[in-house]
Amino acid sequence: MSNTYTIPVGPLHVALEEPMYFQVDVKGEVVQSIEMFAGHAHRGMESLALERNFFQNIVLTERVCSLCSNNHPLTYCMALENIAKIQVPERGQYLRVIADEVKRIASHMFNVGIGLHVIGFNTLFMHAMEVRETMQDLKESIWGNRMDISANTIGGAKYDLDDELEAYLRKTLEELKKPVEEFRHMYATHPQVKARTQGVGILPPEAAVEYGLGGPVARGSGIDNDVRKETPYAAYDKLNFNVVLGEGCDVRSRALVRLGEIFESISLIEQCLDQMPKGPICCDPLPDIPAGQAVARSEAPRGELIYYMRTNGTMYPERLKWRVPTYVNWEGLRVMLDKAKVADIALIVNSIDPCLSCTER
Amino acid sequence: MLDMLSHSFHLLIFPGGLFALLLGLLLKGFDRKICARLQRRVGPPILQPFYDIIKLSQKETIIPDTANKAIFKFAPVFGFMGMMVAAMLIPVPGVWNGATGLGDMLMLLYLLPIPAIAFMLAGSASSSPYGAIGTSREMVLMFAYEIPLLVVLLTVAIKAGGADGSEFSLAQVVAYQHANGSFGFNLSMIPAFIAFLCFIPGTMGAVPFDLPEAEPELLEGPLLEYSGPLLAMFNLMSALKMVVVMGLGVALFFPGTIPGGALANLAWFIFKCFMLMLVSVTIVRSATGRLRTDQTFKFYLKYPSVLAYVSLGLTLLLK
Amino acid sequence: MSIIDAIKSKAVRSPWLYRINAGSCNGCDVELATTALIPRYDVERLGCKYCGSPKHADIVLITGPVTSMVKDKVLRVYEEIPDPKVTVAVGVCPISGGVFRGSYSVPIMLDDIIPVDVNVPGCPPRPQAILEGVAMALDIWKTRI
Amino acid sequence: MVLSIFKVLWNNLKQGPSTDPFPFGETFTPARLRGKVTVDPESCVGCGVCATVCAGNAIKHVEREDGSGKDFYVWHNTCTFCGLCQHYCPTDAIRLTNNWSTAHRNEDKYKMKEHEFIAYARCSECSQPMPHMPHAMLDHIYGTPTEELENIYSLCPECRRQKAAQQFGAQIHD
Amino acid sequence: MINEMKQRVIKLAADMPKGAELNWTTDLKDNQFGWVTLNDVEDLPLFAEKILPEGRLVTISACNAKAEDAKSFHEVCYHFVMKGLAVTVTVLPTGVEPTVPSITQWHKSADWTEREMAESYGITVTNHPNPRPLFLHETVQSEAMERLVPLSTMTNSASTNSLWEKIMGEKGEES
Repeated sequence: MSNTYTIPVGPLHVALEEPMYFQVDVKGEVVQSIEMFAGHAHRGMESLALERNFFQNIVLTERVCSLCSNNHPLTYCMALENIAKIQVPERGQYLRVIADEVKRIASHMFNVGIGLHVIGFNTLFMHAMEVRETMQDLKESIWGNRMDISANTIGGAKYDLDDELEAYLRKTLEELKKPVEEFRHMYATHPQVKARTQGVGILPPEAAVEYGLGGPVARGSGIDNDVRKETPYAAYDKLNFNVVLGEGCDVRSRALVRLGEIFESISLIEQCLDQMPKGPICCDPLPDIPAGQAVARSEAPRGELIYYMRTNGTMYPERLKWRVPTYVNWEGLRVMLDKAKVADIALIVNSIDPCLSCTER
Repeated sequence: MLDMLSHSFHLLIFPGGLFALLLGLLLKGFDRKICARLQRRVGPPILQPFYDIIKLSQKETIIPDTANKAIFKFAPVFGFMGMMVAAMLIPVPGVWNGATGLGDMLMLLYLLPIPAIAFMLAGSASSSPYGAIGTSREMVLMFAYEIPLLVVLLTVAIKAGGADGSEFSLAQVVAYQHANGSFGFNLSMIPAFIAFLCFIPGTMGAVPFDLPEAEPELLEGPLLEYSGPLLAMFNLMSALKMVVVMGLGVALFFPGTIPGGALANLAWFIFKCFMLMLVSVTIVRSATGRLRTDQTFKFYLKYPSVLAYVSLGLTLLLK
Repeated sequence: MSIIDAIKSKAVRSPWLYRINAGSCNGCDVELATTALIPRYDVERLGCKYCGSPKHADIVLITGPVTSMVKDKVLRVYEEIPDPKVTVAVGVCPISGGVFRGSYSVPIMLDDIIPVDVNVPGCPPRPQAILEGVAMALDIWKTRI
Repeated sequence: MVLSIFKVLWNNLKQGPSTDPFPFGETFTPARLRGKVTVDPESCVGCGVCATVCAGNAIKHVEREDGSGKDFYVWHNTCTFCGLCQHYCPTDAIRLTNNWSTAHRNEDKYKMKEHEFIAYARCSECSQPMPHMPHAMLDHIYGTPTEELENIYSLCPECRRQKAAQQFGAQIHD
Repeated sequence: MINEMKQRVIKLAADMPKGAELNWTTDLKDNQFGWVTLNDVEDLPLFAEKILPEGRLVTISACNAKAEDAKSFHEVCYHFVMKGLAVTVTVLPTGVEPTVPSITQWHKSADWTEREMAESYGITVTNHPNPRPLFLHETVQSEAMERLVPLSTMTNSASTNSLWEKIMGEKGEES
C-alpha cells in the first residue's frame, strides 16, 4: 500500500462541524500534502454589514459565529465607541467581561469535548458536555439564549445582574470548579487519551510566529499573545489573571491550555462580581456617530479578534472588516498536518478550534 | 434424511439462525442500553436493534454508480451466510453440545474472519476512498487480533486434549471442562482468557478498536455507501457475530452447566454471553476512546499475544 | 397480515438523524450536537441515532442559509438519502435567510430547492425546541413509511 | 489514571440518567429566556424604532390607508430573538416572552407571525388621526396629570399648539 | 515596550523612500493606535519587511475610496500588530486597474487576505505565490464588493417585499 491516493474530507463531513473541503493526499496512512478549499460558509457578511445600520450590525456581527458570538458584537461596539468617543459605564464594562468569560468557558469546554468525541471517547465527551450545560443554563438564565447571548449593545451591556442572578452565578461557578478539575485530571492522565494526543500535531513555536498564529493554538506552543494583557479592554485592566501557556506544542498541550483558561475565567468572573460597582449599565442616549476610522482588538476564545471600521457620518458603516482568529490558524494546519496519520487529521483540525463561519463570513 | 433435517434445524432455528439472531440483537440492545446508563443517559429501548432492522428493511436501496454492483450486493450476503454457518457450530452447554464434527474449532477459526472479509469486499466494491481506507485498516486489524485468537484456540485444544495430544472439537472441549473444571477458573488458562477478552472488542469492531468504521474519521468506512436492506444484512451479520464470539468464549472458558434442565441452562448460557459482552465490549467501550491503527497493532502484539503465549507455555509445561 | 403490519409499524421507532450544515454560523449545529449526543437531551431514547452517512438517514436536519457555494452539495447529499425521508430546517437561516437574507451569497431559501417538512425557527433554537421539531418530523415520518 | 474513568462510570450508574423529561414531561424554562415576540398595542406609539434596529427585518409597520392606524407585523421565521427591539423600545410595548416552542410544519411557515393593530387616536378638536400616546409616557413627560393636561393629551400636535397659544394669550391679557 | 515599538514605527515611516504620513490615536483605555499612510504603493514591501520581527500582519482591509478623492478608487489598509501596538498602513493604489505588491513572502498570514481582497475588490496582487480565488462561488461574479453591493440591495428589497406580501396575506394562527 505504498501508492498515494487522495481522500476528500468534506465538505459535508460528520467530523467537521462545518462545511470545509480538504483534499488530503495520503501514502498508506500518512498525509503527504493537504489542500484546503473554503467558501462554503461564505455569506457575504462584509457587504451585508454595509447595508445594515449600526444597530442591526450588532446582531449581524453576532451571527458571524455562534461559538465566539459574544466577542464579535463586543469588538464591533468597541470600534464604534472608539470612533464616537462613547464612554461605557463602569458596570457595563464589568458585565461585558462576565459575558465574555462565560462564553469562553463554554467554548473551550465544547472544543475539548468534541476533541474527545473525535477520538471516539464518548463517555468523557458527554461528561464534558454535561459540565458545559451548566454554563448554557447560566447563559439562558441571565441573557436568555444558549448561544447568541446578545449581551452587548453600543455603549454598554443589555442585561443587568440582580442579586438573585448574582448569587446563582456565584454558586454555579463554585460548583463548576470540581468537575472541571476532575475532567482536566482525566484528560491529562487517561492513558488512551494521552496516547492519541501527545506528540500529535506538533506546532513548533517558530512556525507559530512565522504564520502569525494566535490564541490557545499559539499559547499551546508557549507563545504569550493574550490581547487581554497586551491591550486591555473593558475591565480587564482592573483584573488579575495569568496567561496560561503550554509547552508540549501538541494537541494535548492546546487542550490543557484551554482547560487551564477555564480556571482563569472562573476567577475573572468572581473578581468582577466582587469589584463591580452599582450604576447604569449602558450609555443612553447615543451621540451621533461622526466620520472616522478605528481599530478594536479583543481576545476571543480562539484568539485575537480585530475589527476595522470606517464611518462617514451616516447611520451605515462605510467599511467594516474583521479578522477572526481562525483565519490565520488554518494556514498553521499545513505545519501541524505534515506527515500526520489519517486517523489524526480530524483531531488536529479540531485542536485549532476551527471556526469556518468566522473565517468565511 | 434425519441428519439433513437436524442440520437444517441447527442452521435455521437453534442454535444458529433464528435463536442466534434474536439473541444477537437482544445482546446489542442490552449493550446500547447499558452503555447509555454508564453515560448517564436513558438510552434506547432494549428492542431498538429490532426496530432498526425493521426500519432498514423498508428503506430504499441506493447503489452508487461507481460501485461494482455484483460484489456490492454480494458482500453483506456473504458475511451473513458465513456467520449463519458459524452460529450453527456454537455449543450451548447443557442444551446442545455442538456439532459432532471433529475440527469445528478450526472451522470457526476460518469462519470468524468472514465478516471482516465481507467488510473488505464492501469497502473495495463501493469505490469510495473511505471504504478503501477502511479496507486497509480492517486488514491490519485482522492480522493483529487473529494471532492471539489462534494461540488461544491452540492452548485450549492442547489443554483439552489431555495427555494424548490436542482436541479441536468444541463438543470435546466442553466435555473435557465438564469433567475437569472450567478453564476460566484454571490458573494457567487465565492469561489466555484475558487475551480472548482483548480479542473480542477487536473482532466486534467496538471502541477502542473500531478503526474500520471510525465514524468521525471515516464515516463508518465500508458501510458508508450501504443503505436499506443491505445495511440491515450487515447489522444482522454483526448481531450473529456477537453470539458466535460470545458463545465461543463461553464454550472455551465457562461451559459449566446448572441443574434444572435445558431451559435453565439456556438462560444460563444467555446470561454468560451477556456477562462476557458486558466485560469485554460495553464497559471497555465506555471507558476508552479509539486507538490509531499502529497503536492497535502494537497493543495486540504486546499484550494479548504475549498473554496467550504465556498460557500456551504453561499448558505445555504442566502437561 | 395484521402481525406483519404490526411489525412493520415498529419501523417508526428507529429514525436516524443526519445533519447538513449549509453554511450556518455554528449555533444551530452546536445545539444539534448537544441535542443528539449529550445525556441531558438524549435523542437515543426516541430511537434516534446520529449517523455519519447520508445513506443511513431518515430525518435530515439542515442548518444554515444555503449559500451559493454549498447549494449544489446540499442537493447532492439530499439525493443520496434513501426514501422515505423527512426534512427539518433548523434555525431561521434555512427557513427565511434570517439576518443573511439579501446577501449576494445567499440566493435562495431552503424550501425553494428541496421539500421541507418541519421548520424550527430560533437563533439558535434551544435543544427542547429541536426535540419538538424532531417529534413533529416523526409524526410526518409515520405517514410515509 | 485509568481508574478515575471507572469512578466516573460508577457514579454515572449510581446517579441514574440526567436526561431532561422533555418531550414527555416538563422542562426548565428560565424567566429571561428570549422567545417569541409579543406586542402590546395599548402602549405602542408606532415610532418604528423596533423595525429600524431589527437585523432580520422581522418587523414591519404598515400604515392603513384610511388613516385609522397601523398594522404591526412580526414574522417569527426571520426573527433572531436578539432582544434589540425590546431594548430600544421607548414604551416597553414590544417584549420577548419566554415561549420557545417554535417548531411548526412548513405549510404554516407564513402563518408564524404576530399581527397587531395599532389604532391611532383622533384629536378631540379637529378629529385628525394622530399616533396614540400611552398614558404612562405622557405622565413621564408632563408630570402629574391635571384635568387641563388630560384635555391637552387628547389633542393633535397642531391643536395642542393652538390651544397652548390661546391659553398663553389669555394669561397675558389677564 | 509600547513606546519602544512606537519609536520603531516613527523611524520606519521616516525611512520610507517616497515618504509617509503618520498619526496617532488612543482609545478610551489609552491603548495606542498608529496610522501610517504611504505616499507610494511600491514602498509597501519595504515597510512589510522592516516591520519584522515584532510586527505581524493581522489583516488587510480594502475599501472603496471616498468620492472626492478622484485620483484613486481604492484604499488598502494593512493592519499590523507590534507587541500590542496596532499600526494601520494605508496605501492608495491608483489607476483603473489597481495593483498592490504582495507581502506574503514576509508575512505568511497575508496569503489568504490578499486573495480575498483580489476576488472581492478586483485589486491585482502582484507576485502572489498562490493566486487562486478563496471564497466566492463561480456563479457570483468576482469583485463582489464592488459591483454587487448596489445590485443586491435592489434585489434584496424586491424579494423582501414579495416575502412580506406573503406573510401579510396569510391568515395567522391568532388573528
